[in-house]
Amino acid sequence: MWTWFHKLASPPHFYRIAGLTIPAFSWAAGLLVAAGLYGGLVLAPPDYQQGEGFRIFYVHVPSAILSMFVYATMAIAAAIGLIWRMKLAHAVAAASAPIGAWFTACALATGSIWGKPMWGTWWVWDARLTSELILLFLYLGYLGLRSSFDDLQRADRASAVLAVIGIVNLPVIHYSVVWWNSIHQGSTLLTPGAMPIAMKWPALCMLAGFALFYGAVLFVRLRGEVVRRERSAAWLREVLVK
Amino acid sequence: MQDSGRQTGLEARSVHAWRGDRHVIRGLSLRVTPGHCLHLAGPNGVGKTTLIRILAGLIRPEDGSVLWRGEAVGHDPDAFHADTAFLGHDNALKADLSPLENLAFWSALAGRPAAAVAATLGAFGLQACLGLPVRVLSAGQKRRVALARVALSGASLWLLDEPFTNLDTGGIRLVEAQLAQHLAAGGMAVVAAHQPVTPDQGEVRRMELS
Amino acid sequence: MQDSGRQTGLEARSVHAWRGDRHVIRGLSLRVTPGHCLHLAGPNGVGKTTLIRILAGLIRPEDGSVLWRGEAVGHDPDAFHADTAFLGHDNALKADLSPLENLAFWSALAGRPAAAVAATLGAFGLQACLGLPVRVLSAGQKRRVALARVALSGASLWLLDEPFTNLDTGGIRLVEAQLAQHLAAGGMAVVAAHQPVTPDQGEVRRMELS
Amino acid sequence: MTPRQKRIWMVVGIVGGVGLAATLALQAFQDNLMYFQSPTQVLEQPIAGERSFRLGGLVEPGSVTREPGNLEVRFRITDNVEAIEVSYAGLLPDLFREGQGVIVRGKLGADGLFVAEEVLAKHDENYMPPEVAESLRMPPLIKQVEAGGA
Amino acid sequence: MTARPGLWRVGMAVYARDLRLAFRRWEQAVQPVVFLLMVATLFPLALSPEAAQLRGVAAGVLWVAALLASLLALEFLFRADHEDGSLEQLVLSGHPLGWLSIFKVLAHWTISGLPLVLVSPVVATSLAVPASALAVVMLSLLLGTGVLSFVGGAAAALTLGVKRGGVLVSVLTLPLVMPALIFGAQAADLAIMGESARGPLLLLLALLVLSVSLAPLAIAAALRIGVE
Amino acid sequence: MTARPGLWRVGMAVYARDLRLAFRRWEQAVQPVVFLLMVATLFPLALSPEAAQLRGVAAGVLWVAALLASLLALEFLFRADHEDGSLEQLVLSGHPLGWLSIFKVLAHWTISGLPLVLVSPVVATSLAVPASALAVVMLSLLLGTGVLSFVGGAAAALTLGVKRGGVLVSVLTLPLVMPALIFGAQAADLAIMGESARGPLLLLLALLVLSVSLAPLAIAAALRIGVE
Ligand code: HEM
Ligand SMILES: Nc1ncnc2c1ncn2[C@@H]1O[C@H](COP(=O)(O)OP(=O)(O)OP(=O)(O)O)[C@@H](O)[C@H]1O
Ligand SMILES: Nc1ncnc2c1ncn2[C@@H]1O[C@H](COP(=O)(O)OP(=O)(O)OP(=O)(O)O)[C@@H](O)[C@H]1O
Ligand SMILES: [Mg+2]
Ligand SMILES: [Mg+2]
Repeated sequence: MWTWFHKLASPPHFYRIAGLTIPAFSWAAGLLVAAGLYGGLVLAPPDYQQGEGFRIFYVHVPSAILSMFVYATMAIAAAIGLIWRMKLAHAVAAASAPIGAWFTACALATGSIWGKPMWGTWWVWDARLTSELILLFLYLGYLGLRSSFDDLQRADRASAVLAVIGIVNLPVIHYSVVWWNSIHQGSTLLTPGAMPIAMKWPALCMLAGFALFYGAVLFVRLRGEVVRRERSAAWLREVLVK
Repeated sequence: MQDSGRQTGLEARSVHAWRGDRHVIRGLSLRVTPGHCLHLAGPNGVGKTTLIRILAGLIRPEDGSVLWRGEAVGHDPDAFHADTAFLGHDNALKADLSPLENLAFWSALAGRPAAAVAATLGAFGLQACLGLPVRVLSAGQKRRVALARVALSGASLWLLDEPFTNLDTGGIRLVEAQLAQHLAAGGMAVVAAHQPVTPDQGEVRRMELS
Repeated sequence: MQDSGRQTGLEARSVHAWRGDRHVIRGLSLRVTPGHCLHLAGPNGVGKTTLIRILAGLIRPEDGSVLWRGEAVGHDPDAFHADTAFLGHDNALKADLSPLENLAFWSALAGRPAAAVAATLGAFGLQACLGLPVRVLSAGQKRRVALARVALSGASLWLLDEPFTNLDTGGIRLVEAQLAQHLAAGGMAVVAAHQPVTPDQGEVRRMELS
Repeated sequence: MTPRQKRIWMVVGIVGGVGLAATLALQAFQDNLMYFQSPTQVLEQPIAGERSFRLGGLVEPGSVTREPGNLEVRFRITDNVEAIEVSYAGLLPDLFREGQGVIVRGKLGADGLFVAEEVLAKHDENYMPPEVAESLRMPPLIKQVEAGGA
Repeated sequence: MTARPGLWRVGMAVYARDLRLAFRRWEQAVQPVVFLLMVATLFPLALSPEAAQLRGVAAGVLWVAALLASLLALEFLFRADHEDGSLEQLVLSGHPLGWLSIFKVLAHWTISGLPLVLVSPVVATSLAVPASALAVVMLSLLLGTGVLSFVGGAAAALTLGVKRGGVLVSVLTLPLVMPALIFGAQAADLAIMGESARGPLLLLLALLVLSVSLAPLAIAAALRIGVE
Repeated sequence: MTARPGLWRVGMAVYARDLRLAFRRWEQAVQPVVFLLMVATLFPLALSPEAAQLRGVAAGVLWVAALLASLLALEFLFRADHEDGSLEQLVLSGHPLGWLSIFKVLAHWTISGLPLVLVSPVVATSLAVPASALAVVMLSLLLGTGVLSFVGGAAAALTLGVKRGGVLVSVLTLPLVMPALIFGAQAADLAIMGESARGPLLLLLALLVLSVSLAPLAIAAALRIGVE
């Protein structure tokens, strides 16, 4: 297990594996999202309260969940990079940040758009919404900090520290609706019986599709990162010449 | 000697370091034992500063290891640093404080008696500037204050990066005298310098980087 | 010579300057004429930097006057400065720009052709660092870039404060060669340095401050 | 201290700090730190008249009355224990209906009438097709009370 | 001696260099904007719900946030040049120092003031400012950030000899730009209320002209003292 | 080798040196306070008269002003030491870096945070905050500025390798201190309205404890990166 891990973490090996995974992930993501959209927009019945408007669920929920999942991945990768000084882990964190920032922006945008008709307002300063906004700021701070260094190693480690600090925000986002009286609803997917299966499966498809999409983009960006980091290494020249 | 050196001195084993995408230090090994001084020489940009900062533990080498008294420096860095004095290109002086106040602080951190500070500054020819704020001192006077900090530290290992910068000939002789005293007392030193390093006592080995 | 010197060179007449309450420069006079270099020597803190900054017009002397080509410098400082290159303890380089970009700016300000920049940097042994940001250069490499600025300026008068700081022996020889060329072409220089200044051409006069 | 001892002290310090912080936070949650308050909370410790605050709960079924000719709406907000009379003039969100969760912002007058400046709808985590809701007949009132008063 | 370059070329060289330095670290060039966005976010958080509702707060928040954002960037206008010795070289360049400093200030404004003006409609809209008032809000900020850059430039030059000048710059600048703040916020406020803002805008313009013509002199004098 | 000084002596040496440096230029130590006073003056000027009337604005203005004032000073927490090489020496001192950094942060707080707390009653009174609420306002600022110093210290340490860190420090710090701002302003607001502010104050205390126990670790890690 450990040797396998090390082998995966070695840049040349990773570069090859990533080359194989990217198409697989992309196809799977495309299919799942297509199925989810069809299921969500066409097959699923309207909601008894929100009517057709509830269908924005199928974009909002996966982006919101992914925004947190990507941050968690990023912070864990950053921690691994800090502790075991693994370059590939830093690369994962660096490659994840912009993707996560886009998911967060998307969750905020779709949430606002949804909030206007349902709640009667685009935005309120409640705990869930504010903490999600902080997540966006954290991503932006991370990106800003990274790009302020010209030395890659220092950029890696400084931004890793920030990523790890910011992880305290994740439980706040998730439990905000439990801890505070929030205008935002509680968890639908995790509450048994809160959603009939006809409405739920497209959501799960979308979620899986978004996750695979993240995986695919991550690997594409990672290959870029690896090329940038190893540009003087012999193996890379061989691969690129081929 | 070989074995006692392992146990009592500083050793670097096939150290590699990159700066940006330049492979600056390529598999360098060295050893410094009590009473010895290693003089790092070499043209501008060859990596002397990089090497000294690696030895001090400020830069982690990409590969290879640095040992202090036989143990990896990373094992107990605080113990290593407590016994080391480092002088970089910067003087580590507060412009608003006087030489006396500056060194009183550093010697408090090193656990040295405060009484020695004025005497050591005097030995470096700074009697006239003890109370002036450092900002008004001349370049050479500032360097002397920084060197007095090293002399005050009581550390066994001195790591000096171009200590003679801005010093007049009298200043250079002074530093060499202090170095001789340090080596004679069983101290060690690594000195990067473009000038020759010729203390009266102790043994100097020159290492040309390239 | 005496009279033509009056008309074509730099002259200081019984200049006095205080730093804080120290009377650092006491009635000093000097003259530099084309083809001549004045080497300011003296122990640390004696006032070399102060004097050079007075000559450059950065510090106004308490008393006495500085003349350029027979006229008080204060009369038309811009004309004087347009024909002067000054190198201080600091290098005046932007850490984020490359040596090329840094010097392109200064030579644009001096009205010099941009084409010469890369060649001059090359002459100072910096071919390998032309495009790197200055922040990553070694101390000696930075000093070389700063010296290349002076060589590029096309000014008749060079005022150099410890130009050899951080330079290796090759670097020192390079600077002396440039200085020789400058003097041979009728230029003038005032150089503060603790090392000897020995260009192949031009005449060097040493002035010991005390 | 050996490096090992140092590390132990560090861990002790951090765990202690985080634990203490958690305890304090738990203490804090017992006080009112809410985006909105329920009618029971409001009636238990009345809030000074001139201050505006948020009140949340369900629109009591059958309590909605509209003044003919203007936009003013009156309804009662309940948490199934207490109820407060609310008056509001303005556009209501689409989701506003009887039995629905709402959050209103405004001031509680001395006469016990809450004059709202803003009405937001709140809904719970339940989604279902209209037929199913119909067959359940009773909208998920119980759930909403739990969510609103938690 | 070589032909001296013309004043325009010299000015543009200074301007271009400062912009290049800023874009070398573009992520920092956008920071005043990010800062503005964040202050505009923080304020509603810290205000009680009823106060946050008031449109009257919008002009104030926008102006104070813009002022602070551009103050934060001010400190670096001359300090970096001072610390690395470039300022000495500029003083000794043989070109009029006041002239050079105009271009440094303009570069600073391009980096820190202009983007604020450009994002202000977004922030203003989020603070419930009606679309009809946006043009006046932008215009007031355009003039106001100009005043700020010039007046602040003089303050930044004065504090050169001092370490930790940051807060000092602010302290020196704030009282000087108070009139600009008052008129600017007033203009924005009038526009939000749907009235004519011509009076305060003209006053702002007058302040701008005044500071453009006087500040360079003050800056040049202060810089000469700073390098001594 | 000599006897190593105890941790307390070392910490106090660091604390005393930083205070001495600050008092050597006391006119700068008072700048955060002056800044606070000025922002608190400017705001009512920039607000429309109806908004300025509201006591609900007081807590917000006070808190945002204090936050910005102490942010401005933050940048210098480690930068000066970084630039003159002192930071390297601290890293190499052989004492736990996290420990030393606690005392640097405390010194910073003593200089920039504490005075804000001390003048806050004056500012609050000028903003029509009733006397009965002053104690809670001060307490909330006491806890809040502490959080700010520690969290901001981590941000300042992270931006060490970066030129023009100023705005970046703010950008990194603001989101992290947003919760403190929210609870602090809420506490002040509740007190102004004459209600119990126990909940938000407890949460502020929790945030303080959390940041005191975690920030030194982050700061030490960041400083080591900064000197590399
Ligand atoms: C700007 C406004 C909004 C923001 C920032 C936001 C944010 C979030 C976040 C961060 C999550 C993920 C929580 C977690 O996984 O723990 C989430 C989930 C969700 N949100 Fe929103 N939201 C917003 C508006 C809305 C609106 C208006 C609705 C519906 C009326 C809504 C419905 C949902 C639902 C159904 C979930 C899924 C809950 C689950 O099953 O886990 N959101 N939102
Ligand atoms: N990011 C980078 N990319 C490329 N080269 C770099 C980078 N950082 C540093 N270098 C190079 O690495 C070398 C570092 O040299 P170092 O400072 O150790 O030299 P030195 O021997 O101390 O020189 P000096 O005698 O001038 O002080 C320099 O040649 C420098 O140009
Ligand atoms: N405010 C002050 N009060 C007292 N003495 C001062 C003050 N400012 C400067 N000095 C002294 O004036 C002298 C200035 O020297 P200067 O920097 O010109 O020396 P230098 O000859 O260049 O020395 P170096 O060789 O070290 O560079 C120093 O001795 C300094 O201590
Ligand atoms: Mg070096
Ligand atoms: Mg000198």
